[in-house]
Amino acid sequence: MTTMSTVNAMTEKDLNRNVRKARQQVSQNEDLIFEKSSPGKAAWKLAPLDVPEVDSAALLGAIERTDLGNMPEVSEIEIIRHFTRLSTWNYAIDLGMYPLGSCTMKYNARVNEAVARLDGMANAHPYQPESISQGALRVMKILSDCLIEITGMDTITLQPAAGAHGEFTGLLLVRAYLESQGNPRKKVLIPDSAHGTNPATAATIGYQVQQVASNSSGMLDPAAIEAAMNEDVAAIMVTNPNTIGVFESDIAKIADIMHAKGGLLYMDGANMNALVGKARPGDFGVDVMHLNLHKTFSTPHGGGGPGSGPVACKKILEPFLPTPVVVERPDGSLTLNYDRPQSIGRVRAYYGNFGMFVRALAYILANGPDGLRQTTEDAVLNANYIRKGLDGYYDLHYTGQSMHEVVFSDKRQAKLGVKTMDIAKRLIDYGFHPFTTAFPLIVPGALMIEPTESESREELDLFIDAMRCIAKEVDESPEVVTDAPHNTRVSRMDETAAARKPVLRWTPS
Amino acid sequence: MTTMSTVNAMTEKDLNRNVRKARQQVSQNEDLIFEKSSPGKAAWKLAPLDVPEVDSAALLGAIERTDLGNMPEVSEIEIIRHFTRLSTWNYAIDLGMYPLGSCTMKYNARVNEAVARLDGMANAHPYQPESISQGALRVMKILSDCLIEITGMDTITLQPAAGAHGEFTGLLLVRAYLESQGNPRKKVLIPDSAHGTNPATAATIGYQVQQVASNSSGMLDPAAIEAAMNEDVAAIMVTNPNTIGVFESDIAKIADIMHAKGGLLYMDGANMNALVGKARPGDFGVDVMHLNLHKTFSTPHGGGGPGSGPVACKKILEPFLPTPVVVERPDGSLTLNYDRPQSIGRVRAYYGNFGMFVRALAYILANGPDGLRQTTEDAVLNANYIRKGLDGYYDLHYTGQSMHEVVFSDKRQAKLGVKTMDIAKRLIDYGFHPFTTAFPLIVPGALMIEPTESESREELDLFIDAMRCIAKEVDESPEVVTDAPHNTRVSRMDETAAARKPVLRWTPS
Amino acid sequence: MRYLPKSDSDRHAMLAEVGVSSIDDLFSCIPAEYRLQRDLTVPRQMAESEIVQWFAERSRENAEGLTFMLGAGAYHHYRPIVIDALVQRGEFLTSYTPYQAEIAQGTLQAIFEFQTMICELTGMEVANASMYDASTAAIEAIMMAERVTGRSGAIVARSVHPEHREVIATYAKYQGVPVSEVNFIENGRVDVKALEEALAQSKVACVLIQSPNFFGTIEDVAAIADVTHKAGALLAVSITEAISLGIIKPPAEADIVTMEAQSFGVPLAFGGPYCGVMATREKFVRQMPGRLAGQAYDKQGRRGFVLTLATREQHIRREKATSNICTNQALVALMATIFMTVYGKIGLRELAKQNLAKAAYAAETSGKSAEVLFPGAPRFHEFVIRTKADPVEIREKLLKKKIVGGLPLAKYYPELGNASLWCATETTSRAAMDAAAEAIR
Amino acid sequence: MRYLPKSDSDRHAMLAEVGVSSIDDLFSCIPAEYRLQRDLTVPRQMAESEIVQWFAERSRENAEGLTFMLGAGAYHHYRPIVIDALVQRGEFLTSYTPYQAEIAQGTLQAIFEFQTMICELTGMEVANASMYDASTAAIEAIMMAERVTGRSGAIVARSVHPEHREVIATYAKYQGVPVSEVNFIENGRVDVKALEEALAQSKVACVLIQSPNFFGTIEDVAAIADVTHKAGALLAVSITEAISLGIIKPPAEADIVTMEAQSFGVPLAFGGPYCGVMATREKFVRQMPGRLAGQAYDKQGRRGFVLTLATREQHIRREKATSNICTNQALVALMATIFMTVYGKIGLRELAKQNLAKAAYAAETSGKSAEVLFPGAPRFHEFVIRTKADPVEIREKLLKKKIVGGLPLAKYYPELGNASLWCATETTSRAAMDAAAEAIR
Ligand SMILES: Cc1ncc(COP(=O)(O)O)c(C=O)c1O
Ligand SMILES: Cc1ncc(COP(=O)(O)O)c(C=O)c1O
Repeated sequence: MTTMSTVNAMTEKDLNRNVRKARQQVSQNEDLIFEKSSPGKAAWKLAPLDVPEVDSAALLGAIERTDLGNMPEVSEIEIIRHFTRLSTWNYAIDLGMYPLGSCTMKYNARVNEAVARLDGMANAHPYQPESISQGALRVMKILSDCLIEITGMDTITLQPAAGAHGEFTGLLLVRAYLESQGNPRKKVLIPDSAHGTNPATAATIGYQVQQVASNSSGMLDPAAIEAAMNEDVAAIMVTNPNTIGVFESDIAKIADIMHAKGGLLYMDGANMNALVGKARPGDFGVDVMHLNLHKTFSTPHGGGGPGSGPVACKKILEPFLPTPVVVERPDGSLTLNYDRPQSIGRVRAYYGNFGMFVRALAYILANGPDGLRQTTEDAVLNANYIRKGLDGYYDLHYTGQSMHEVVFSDKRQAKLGVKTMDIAKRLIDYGFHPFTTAFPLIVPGALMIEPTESESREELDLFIDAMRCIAKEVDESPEVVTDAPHNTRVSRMDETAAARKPVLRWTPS
Repeated sequence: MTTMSTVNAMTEKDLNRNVRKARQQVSQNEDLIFEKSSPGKAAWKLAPLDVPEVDSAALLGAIERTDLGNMPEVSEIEIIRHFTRLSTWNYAIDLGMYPLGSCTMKYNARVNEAVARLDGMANAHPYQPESISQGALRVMKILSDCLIEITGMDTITLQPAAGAHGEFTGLLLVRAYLESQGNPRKKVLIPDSAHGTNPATAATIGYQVQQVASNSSGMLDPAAIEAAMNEDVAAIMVTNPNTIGVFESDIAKIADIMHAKGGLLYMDGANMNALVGKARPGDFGVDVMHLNLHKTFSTPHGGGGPGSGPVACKKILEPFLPTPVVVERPDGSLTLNYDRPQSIGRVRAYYGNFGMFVRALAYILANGPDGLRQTTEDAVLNANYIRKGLDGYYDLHYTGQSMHEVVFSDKRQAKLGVKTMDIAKRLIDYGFHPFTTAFPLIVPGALMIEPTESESREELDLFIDAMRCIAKEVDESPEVVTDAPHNTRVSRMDETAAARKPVLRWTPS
Repeated sequence: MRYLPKSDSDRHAMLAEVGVSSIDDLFSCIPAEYRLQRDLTVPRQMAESEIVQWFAERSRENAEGLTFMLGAGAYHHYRPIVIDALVQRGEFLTSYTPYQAEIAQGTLQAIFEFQTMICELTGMEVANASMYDASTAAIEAIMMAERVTGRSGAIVARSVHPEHREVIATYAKYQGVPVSEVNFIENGRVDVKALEEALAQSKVACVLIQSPNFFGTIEDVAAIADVTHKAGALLAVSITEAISLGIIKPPAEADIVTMEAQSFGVPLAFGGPYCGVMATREKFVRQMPGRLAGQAYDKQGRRGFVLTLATREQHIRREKATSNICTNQALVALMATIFMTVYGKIGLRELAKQNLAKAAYAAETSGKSAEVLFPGAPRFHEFVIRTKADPVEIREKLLKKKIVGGLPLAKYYPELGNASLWCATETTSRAAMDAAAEAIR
Repeated sequence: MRYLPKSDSDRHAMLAEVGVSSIDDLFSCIPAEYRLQRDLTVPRQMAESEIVQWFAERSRENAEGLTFMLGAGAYHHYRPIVIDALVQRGEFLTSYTPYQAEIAQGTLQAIFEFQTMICELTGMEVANASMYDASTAAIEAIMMAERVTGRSGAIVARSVHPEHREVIATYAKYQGVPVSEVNFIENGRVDVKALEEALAQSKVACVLIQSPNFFGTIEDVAAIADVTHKAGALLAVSITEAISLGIIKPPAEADIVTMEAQSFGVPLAFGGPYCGVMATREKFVRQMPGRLAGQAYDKQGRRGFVLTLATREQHIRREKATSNICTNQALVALMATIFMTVYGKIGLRELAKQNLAKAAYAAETSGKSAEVLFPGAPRFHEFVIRTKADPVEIREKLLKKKIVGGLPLAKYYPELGNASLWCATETTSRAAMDAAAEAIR
């Protein structure tokens, strides 16, 4: 076993002796844009004004602004270089596998970007007359129809801006429905394996969160739910396949339990990449669910967003959908219907992240029924291939049959002082983005791995090889792992110090 | 002074202690696309055929091809990753300064790319009727007018595809003209400081090359030219400013010498970035010259091309211009005129690299007269700033007043066994692209540095600092320099072995 | 399927490696009765060329090449080309939330720059990495004010964008947040007196106004802040036209500023994705929703950036989080960052000034044949006119000239009669404005 | 000027550093009488928005949304979106010729892949990194054949693209290269007998043919190679429609293959930039013009690529170089490489087959009311018809339907009468072909 100082003395070559997927390359430094600014540089130019100039001081008086403080002044080439250099510091799907569990980092086809930028799509104003919005409405209608079919539900709203926003909308539908039945109820059941947005959303709507423990297999326990269920409970929020990547085989039974006592079954659709074309939530008892177009339907993550979180639901919830709703007129043209007296109201301005609808629909059209099914099959195959490849190297906390993702734990490595985050960081040296480490909470030290369908066997083999090498390093020289990453332009940041005295903006020194 | 083995033992940190502009970052490996291919993968799909299928065997018989050999079979995401990964191995203007002397690596504005991709520009067929080509012809006409004005010449052809092709075209004009005068003559005078394309072109046209020696200042010597000039000489090819970046102040005198004996003055316009808006070759006696739109007029180099090499000339040469020529009809519409009996003929199919015309014109419109002049001034200022900054560190072989570029020599460093190419390679570690080393031949071990106007003072300071640090390294630990680059994903390639037994294509192993 | 990097023989080999005989074995965990035994009824698989053609047809159905005199919270401005050139780089487009700082410094530094610029423009001390849009940012501001003040409820100006008020109503209803409205006076501004009285009656957490408001009128923020703060409430100011900050003083008296950054280089895209902004005072930062990038250093002392103060967020704090927001509008915020960088300190002001001039001209020419409402208070680039003709008819008339006219307001403010809301930006030509004035006649 | 990264104070500071008092001091080396004392007479500096608008207007003057039944060496094929997404990455777009291999491996590997694919498709052993276009590649092939054979002159088929023959004439004239032409027979193919006779008469270095030829007819390359080789000359085959290689056997009997790769994903762009290709046998490589990428290894034994065999080139060999070519069509070759990668082994064949089917249909429908010339020899996707009406009129008629009809041939082949050259590709809809057949009637 090497010691800390040995690591320091190890040459780059030694450190990277097993790294097959990456090397190091010169990488440009770049200051903050404010540090490059100087008065008189400019990247802008306006067309000459074709109307009379105005005296802004006279028009605006005291509220006129004359100074924009520290806003930058730079030229166009400096902007191109600034953001190009910054971009080269990022990992991306376009560069390699992104095995973030629960995030479904799949290929983002460039045709989606191209069609979203067509004049009539990109430059359509949300309030332009419907007579010149038929193309946009058609996109919304066909996407809605496709998503309804894919989920097996009865109806849908595209308005929510992301998954969490969809959860909010979906739970509001539940609440409005129950209220219309006389009692909105008080609680929402949430498994301990759930993503953080589930409890956070329930709280936002004013529901108390009652956590339900997973059973020893990490699965929902119908008996426990039965026990927790009563007339105070509005709904249960289930992720299926769940966050350990396993299909909740008792899902229909759980639906029955909920329905028997007047509650509803909400499904977090983050893991729909395991089901599209193979099984439909509407068929196994789900009443309402959200989809993440930025996961399952390939719209790009963009460094954190934008997303889109449509909510599909059963007929009983339809009257409560947010306004407006796209409907077809007898002549086949489309219109936005605002006249929905029981609606929960709007959850955001306009109609949702329309640009993402275009991209998601382009994805569906590129796939068709056969492609969608094949995609799901490949996603599940890939996860199982990784599971097989890493079995014996990492501890499988729960052994249920994996679907689109597999969750290991750092149990073996933790004994040697190496945590999931260390392994994640070392994976960076091997040319990969790490897996998800932050959850599910039911797996201590989780390594949550979701390859998606977008990885070739070659890339998976490199990943498995890297993970095995790291397992070996943990045995032989754990400091190499706990000290990682070594090959990046910055090493681990002191996050504690950053949070203790947060510096959240640049100020001139 | 460190020894070779010391270099090997130096840590990355030691090696890069003075490097301010760059660090190292993980960089993805990537095999050849053929090595990623496997039967059954596909990135293509055709729309269903809307006409009857054909029996290709019946139609084509023995010439039907049924097997495309080792052409790759890969999916779309693999293509995106393949070329994205490859791209990250390149340096580029978008990443930083590209001080290649004679190459004018300036900012390539993105608006140029956008307008070149407009439907009517990108999808215009060269043989579509003129009635629906007026936009394209207008672009050619206005660009021609601008370039004529900028060069101070009388007329122009946009047909040549690059600088060397322009030289060819220009010399052909000379030849055709002289021929029309009764004698095409035999020789072309070319200074020893000229770019390799000049003699190569003259040879292509069947002219003998007579080299004229530069004087002790690296300048053309009117007396030497006078001596060389006679009725056998068709023309002299002068680069102005010349390849050491100095304005040939005797240029008008040289024109007179040539004209007096019936010869012509050809100017290689590669260095027009020193003159635009400040001086016009047509005014100082040039008869014919080419421009490089991919240098002076900002069309992107694209890893080696495409370029565009318009040839501007005086009235006497106009009858000989390649066909067709854009002319304006009385009604203001534009037409292509093919009826030019004295024309040298075509130098390529269609009308030239039209896409580059669009970009170059967009550049001119973005600048206007004031911007073009300021651009030239900044380019010259930048070169002089570097000259000042490196004076005393590197040997200035010729001390004439620099315009847009400055040429040092490795004289001092060569004494310590370090050559210009070593310094160039070490500059890579410092986050820069090297300067030009291959020429001018009149400067032994040339460091030919052209910053262009696109560099900020900050970037120039980093460059000067890097060059000074390297000069110091040459003194203190030359092996660090002769062994460079150290920070790249590959180190120096064995070019000799590569040329001895060339492997010019992949073959399955 | 052309996105899938596998041949059938890869699949077979992998199945063998996994130890199953067919792919369906991997789906056997799904009870048989729920396994779909048929093709989904979605359109057949298309070639890329067909997809492009299909959307191009939809695009044409949507009409192309329009001039907009329509704003109402979504504005047509020129988008510098560099924006799309840069945000389409795969390293930005296809990267995830920058949790792994060592390979996400590009996104992190860009967010830090975004936060800084938003602070500079709004006069606030901290800004987050983005919210979904201005409407959800507004309700988050109210909820945040509740956390900060420990009070409940808000008074919202009726001159706030009607759809934003609808969103607030939706959120408020189910959370038991009492929300009341305060009306505007003849000059289009908030009725400060009425606000003062309402504040006296109920100890609300927050007053929410919009400036420039829905009518394009700039509010007297200082006066409103005064009465609000006297009553112990926080003032949240919503800005739906970010360009206005180029020439109008930021609402520095506010406690929270929310904003729609769509005008900063984001396509109209039929209403989204846009970019919500939230900025506030440093002392409130721990009650703020959303992601924050902060400066940090690595072991070698190199500066970098990380997502910080995550204990506010759902993935750490779950039901006790400040908000449930997770995915935000990162790439759109990057567009805005690039836009702000292009125009910068001087250009943003000049741009805003052109907008001011264009709208002044448009209002003046329209005013010759229609009544310009809300006189006596300054406007930015929108204005309301009352016409003899039904605004819907005027719209139809103008559409023939490819001009999209003002928004009829009857639906939102029936009391204003034949009123419509018009907008002029640097993209609105004088010819279009003259045509509009003509159509109004 | 917004591209220039300097403020005036930067300029002043730099001038001071350089030690001059004004910028004009740096231009004092230019004799005063040649210093321009006025503004250039070029259009005024425009805003980016104006530039976009100006070119959009030119684009519309050019007509948009056309269907092409016009080829003649420049073909309208669908361009996969990934091409522009990738070639616009700054690292490809804004990099120089890859002389510095350590920071140009991306470009170098891509060239190596291009060379390999061209070899695979053409049946040759080596290919260079690109030539300007097919026309200049053709004359370079002739000059190369002269170097290889030590002979002079060429026989060129009259069915070679007329403009290519013009280019050959231009080059040949001033180099004293004797060039003669060989005619075609009724089936559109080269008159092999006449060729044989011509070869017997003069010991030329090269025979140049095109296949598919200008009429779309596929030549009998084997037969031509036979007579050519017997006469001791080299056979150069030019291919102007690269897609044809998907379904037509490569001219493996040739000694040099030149090609226009425009069909491989390159925009029509009113005639350029396109991508000339040159491929040949390994034994001739040192006589080949243009850049070559070759495999190499670094000290650590890592595989990479370099520009190699540079001693053929002008920057080393000057007037003794194999050609004066320097800048080539690199980025366009990259487009072609990506296109070939997208379609690949199977897709290229299927694509070619669709083209074949489309053209067969078009010829058949047109043939109902016009005479299809050159029967009896196989065609790819172009065909010549002789009509009653003047082809120029037919063109005008079709243009109203946004269809660009066939090229009138009178200018090039007056003996063919009212002949015109038509083309159908995978982008030509049946509706367009039916409309064309209608117009011919
Ligand atoms: C299981 C699960 N639920 C919900 C969410 C929240 O979705 P969003 O980030 O789109 O708001 C996520 C996102 O990571 C998730 O993985
Ligand atoms: C001085 C000079 N002349 C001619 C050329 C040749 O131009 P091109 O590469 O466009 O053919 C160059 C190119 O580097 C050059 O620098």
